Amino acid sequence: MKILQVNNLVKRFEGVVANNNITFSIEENEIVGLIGPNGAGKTTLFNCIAGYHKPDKGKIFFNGKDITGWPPYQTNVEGIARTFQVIESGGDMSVKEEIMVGGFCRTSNRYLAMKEAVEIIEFMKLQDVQDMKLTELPVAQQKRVGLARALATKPQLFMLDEVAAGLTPSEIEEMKELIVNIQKKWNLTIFIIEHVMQLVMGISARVIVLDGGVKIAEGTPDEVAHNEEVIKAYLGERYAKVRKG
Amino acid sequence: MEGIKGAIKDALDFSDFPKSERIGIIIFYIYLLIFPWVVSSSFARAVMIQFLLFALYGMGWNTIGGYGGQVALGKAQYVGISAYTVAMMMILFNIPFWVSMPIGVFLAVLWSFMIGYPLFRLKGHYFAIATIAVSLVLQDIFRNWEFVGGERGLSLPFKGTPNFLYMQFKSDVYYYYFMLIFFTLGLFYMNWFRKSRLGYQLRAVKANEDVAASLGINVRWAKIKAYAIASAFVAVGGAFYAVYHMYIDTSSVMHLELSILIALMAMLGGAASLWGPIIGAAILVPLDRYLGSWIGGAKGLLGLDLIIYSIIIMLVAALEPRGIWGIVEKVRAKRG
Amino acid sequence: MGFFLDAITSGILMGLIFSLIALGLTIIFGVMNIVNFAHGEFLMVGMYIAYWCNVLIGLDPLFGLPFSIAAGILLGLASYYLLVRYLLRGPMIAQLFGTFGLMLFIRYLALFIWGPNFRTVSHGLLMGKSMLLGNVVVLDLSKVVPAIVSIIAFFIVSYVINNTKVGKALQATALDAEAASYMGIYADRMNALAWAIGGGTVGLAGGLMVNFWYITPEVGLLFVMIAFATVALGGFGSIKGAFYAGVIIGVIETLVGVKAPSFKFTIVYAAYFIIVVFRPQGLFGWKE
Amino acid sequence: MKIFLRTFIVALLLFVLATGTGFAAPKEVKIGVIFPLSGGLATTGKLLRIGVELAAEIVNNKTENIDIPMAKWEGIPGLGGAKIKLIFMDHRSDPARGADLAKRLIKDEKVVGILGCYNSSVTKSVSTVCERYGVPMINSNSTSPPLTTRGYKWFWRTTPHNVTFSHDLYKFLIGLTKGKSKGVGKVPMKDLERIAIAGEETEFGATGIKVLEELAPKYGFKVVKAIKYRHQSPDLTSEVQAIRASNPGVVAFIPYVSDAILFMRTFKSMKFSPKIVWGQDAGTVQPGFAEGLKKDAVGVLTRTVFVPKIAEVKPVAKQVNSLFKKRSGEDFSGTSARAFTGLQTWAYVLNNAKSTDPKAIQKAANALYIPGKELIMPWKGIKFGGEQKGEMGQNILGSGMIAQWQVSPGDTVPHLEAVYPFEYATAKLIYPFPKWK
Repeated sequence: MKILQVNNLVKRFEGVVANNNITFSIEENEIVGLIGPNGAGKTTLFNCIAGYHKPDKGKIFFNGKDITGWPPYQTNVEGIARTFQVIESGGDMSVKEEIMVGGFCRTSNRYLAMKEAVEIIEFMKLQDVQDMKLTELPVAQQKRVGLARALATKPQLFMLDEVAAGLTPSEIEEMKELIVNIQKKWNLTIFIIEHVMQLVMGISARVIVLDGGVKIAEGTPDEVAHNEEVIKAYLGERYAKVRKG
Repeated sequence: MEGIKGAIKDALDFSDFPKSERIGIIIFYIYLLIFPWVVSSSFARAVMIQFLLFALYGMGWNTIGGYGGQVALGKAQYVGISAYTVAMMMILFNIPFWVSMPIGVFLAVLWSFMIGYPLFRLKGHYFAIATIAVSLVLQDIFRNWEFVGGERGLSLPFKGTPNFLYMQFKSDVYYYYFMLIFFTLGLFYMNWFRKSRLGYQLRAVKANEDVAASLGINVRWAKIKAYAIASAFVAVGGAFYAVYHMYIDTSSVMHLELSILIALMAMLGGAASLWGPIIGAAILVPLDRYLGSWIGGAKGLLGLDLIIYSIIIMLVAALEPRGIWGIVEKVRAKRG
Repeated sequence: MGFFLDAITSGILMGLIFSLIALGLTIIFGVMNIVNFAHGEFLMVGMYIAYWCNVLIGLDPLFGLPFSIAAGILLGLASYYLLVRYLLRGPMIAQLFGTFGLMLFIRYLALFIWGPNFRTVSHGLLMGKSMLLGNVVVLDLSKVVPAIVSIIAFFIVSYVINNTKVGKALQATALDAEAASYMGIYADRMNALAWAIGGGTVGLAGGLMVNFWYITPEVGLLFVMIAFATVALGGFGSIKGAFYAGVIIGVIETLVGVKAPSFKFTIVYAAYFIIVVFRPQGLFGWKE
Repeated sequence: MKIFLRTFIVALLLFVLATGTGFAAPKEVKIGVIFPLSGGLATTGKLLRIGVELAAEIVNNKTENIDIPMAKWEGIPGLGGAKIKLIFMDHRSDPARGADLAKRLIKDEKVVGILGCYNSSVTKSVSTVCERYGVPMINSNSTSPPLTTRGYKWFWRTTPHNVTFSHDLYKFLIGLTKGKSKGVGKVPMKDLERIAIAGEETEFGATGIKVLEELAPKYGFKVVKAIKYRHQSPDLTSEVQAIRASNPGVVAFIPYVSDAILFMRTFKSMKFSPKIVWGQDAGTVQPGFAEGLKKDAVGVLTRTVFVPKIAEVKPVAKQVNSLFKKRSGEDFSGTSARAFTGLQTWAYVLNNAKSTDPKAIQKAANALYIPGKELIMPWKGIKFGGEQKGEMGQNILGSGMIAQWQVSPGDTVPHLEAVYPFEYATAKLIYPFPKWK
């Protein structure tokens, strides 16, 4: 069953076409990567799906339901959770409270929300920081809290936006393992934007490549790795020729 | 039913506060309970009633201003709506206070939903100034509306004292305990509120609206709900004001200065904390009344008390924006 | 018909004063994203300075203007360095209340020093003189000259902002203070400059108003609300916007004033609300 | 040490005996006075305060060459020579603050009665507190008519109110058409018949307009325009344009000082001069009005209750006015004269009541009669009753006056000349209102 179906999505910002006629679909429990050079329109695509931008043209279906143009909180309630590239939350809430906020998406009972939060904290090994404020944590742990609170909303489709950015190689390995475990434990569908090839190529069943707002390739990680268009997009014209030559 | 029981349990449970704070509030509360027997001076009682009233206003404002982080500077209009409702119903239809107050509060909340919807399209400075603009428009309308007495204001008729139905008493003690009851209800409600779903969601909204939306929070609706709760709190105060002073006009119940004071209580005391509005009221109200009558009234010292008042506001705003409770926490953090 | 024309011309003249008052507010907001509640009090101080020049030194209000401007600039700088600089650290609510405290402080200090009674400049070049324009419209000189001075002030300020190095630095700080500081622009000094220009222009407006209006410590509040409405209509941070919006609000105010005098300012507040809700960036604003 | 103690006790005993009526030493009688001592009306408050203090001083100590009986009382004879002790409170024009202060005076200071409040809105909330606690209150300066039609049993008002003053205006205008005024021939009715009214958007202004509108037809006048304007408005051009458009013969306005000055300025700048310009006290009677406008104020009529020139007609007024001038640097104005009279009324009531028990005071007040010659006001006297429907506690012998700002050659600041009642006129009426140069 296709959990997510995007048909000829178009999104313009005063003349700049961020997403140009993008079509793809994602199966349930699949891990799909979304890669492309900076400014390729990856985050814009995410925001259109999650509801932060209203697409100018095209349709988005989630579990068969047309969710084009739905506001972010509705898409979340429907089952789409996402993390943010830049964790900026000047709030005064502790880590446990931040995660509980996610839990409140499904229940109004404080104790239930707290119980679930504790569960996620243990799974994500955040016990020792659970009472500290988000701003007091190192980047890696802030990312994990971002994951944790989005998870607490019990999504079906989990969209990760550069969770590995700024992490050390060992932290990337940990994150890679964590994502796979999360996917298994809550049998989620993962849709991940990532520059760190080691992570995205490692865990993705399929990869979609965007460049200049256009989908230039789709396929298994190694198919994409050898696709001439992709190399050209990343490494520039000359390199692509030399490789083939 | 289970929800209600849980809510009441939450409201009564102050366990997540450190021991010192719990003892402090208990002592303070006992002091409030026995105050009328200990102190007989009516001026001191009037000041305490004013304190309870502004603490109630401050607690209400804390929902939208403190936890929600939206600087609403127009709450006086809701004080006015409920005060005028109670006054008009008593003058025209002789309706007792206990019937007209809930209606007054309901009308205020209804108006807050109608105004809240367009208001919460705005953010930051635009929002703050828009709340002022709306309250001034409403004040002008009431000031020129002959049906509600326009500028002449409304004098509530005498019903002979003491009279529980119309809340008219000779001694201030009844008014004091009326306000104490609502202060207590307000305090327990807020203790539940900050631990409730809406409480958490508002704090998330205050931190970052986009992140909040991604966690399934309808940001605008959460703000409107908090705004409505705040309006209900201040509306209770407005209804009380009408029967306590027996005379209301737009400049006493709907003035911009009242809106600013309502916000100031929580801001100075410590917004987004349960004790903030109470501390703010405990400092500002006596300061205003006692300072006013000692310095303000004395010959030649025109408005000196207000100069001192404004210096305090500036100092707190500049040095510790989280208010006095912020200072307490900073000191405790250093020591702890 | 003349009656209608009369209302519009006096609306425009008064509107130009509103524009001048709003100019300072929009510059400060544009550069620092702070709304200065005490703007009305700067106006009041400007008026008092012009008044005292007239009474003590016998200077006609028109010649007292430099003193009003100087007082406004000093007040702006003092407010920035002594208070506003520290407010920037806090959240938006602290900034709002900080300037609100400043408003109360200046108003009640003036009440304490100069007392509450109403003062008017009793004699002056422009007092009570008026000229007939095509024997239909009565132009009150004590409003015409201030309006002209206001237009001149607008040209000067917009020239400085748009064409001088300092002006461009100011605009850069307005766009993105952080980025501007990477290019060697001291955001702190630019903020102070914004407050100086803001204070100076509103001090000038105060000095001009002394010709046709009385002075009391409590004159500020009404004008700060009109200035808010003007700045919002024109678009926060837009100088051109403040100019046109002031005239529009001046005309609205007088026209409505003829029909329903007691709702004169209600319309202005209502206009602010409607504009901001449906067109947040106002007529020319770019600050979303 | 012991010696010292013993001598001290003996001295104390001697002292007590020496004062004879030691324990029956003349006690004090406390009166609470609530006025706007700070804020916008502080200057008015200062004058009110001096007027009341002067009256208390005259009662408390023997004052020569003042031929009012109370000048020789040295305290209140009816209360064993008790001295009047005044306790001033500042309500800062805020009804809620006034009510709290009233409670404080009644409960804590244990005052015998209250005098006050000048602002009609504050008088309302304070009188409500007095009514609730059964404490007598005398009002000396608020002119809003409904204050005495609320059926309050503990409230009396010495000053005439806007209904009386409005009658005076119309009687004065009718008098003009009959040529009764000094120095002016018969004025045709059609010149004066069209009346325009502008009132401040407050209690004071709104009731003023309503009363003038109701009485106009009774005297054959037509109100062609009635507008309410915003208090402290930065610009009244549109209001004046609206008035001018209705081309009235008579313009009546009900302002406080600031707007009164602005109105006249706008009249001048629009070269608009109706036949009669009349102000309802408050703004147009204050010295600040004449100082602000200088020669432009000449010709403006103002309702008042007192004019220093009354001294030429009433010696008592001259004597007290000289004392007031020594203390305040100004002559009595309608405001301060009425405050003086308010405290004087309190002295008489307490003297007649012979006790500080509220019921006795109530009886004495309701039966009070002070003859006109013992007052500094040009009234027939002070006697409480009712004129309007259901009115009580209103001084029915009070009457208003109309005065005109005139400037004698050589002066720069105009002064007030009495022009109505015609028998008290102290100068020729300037009619019509001078054209603007």
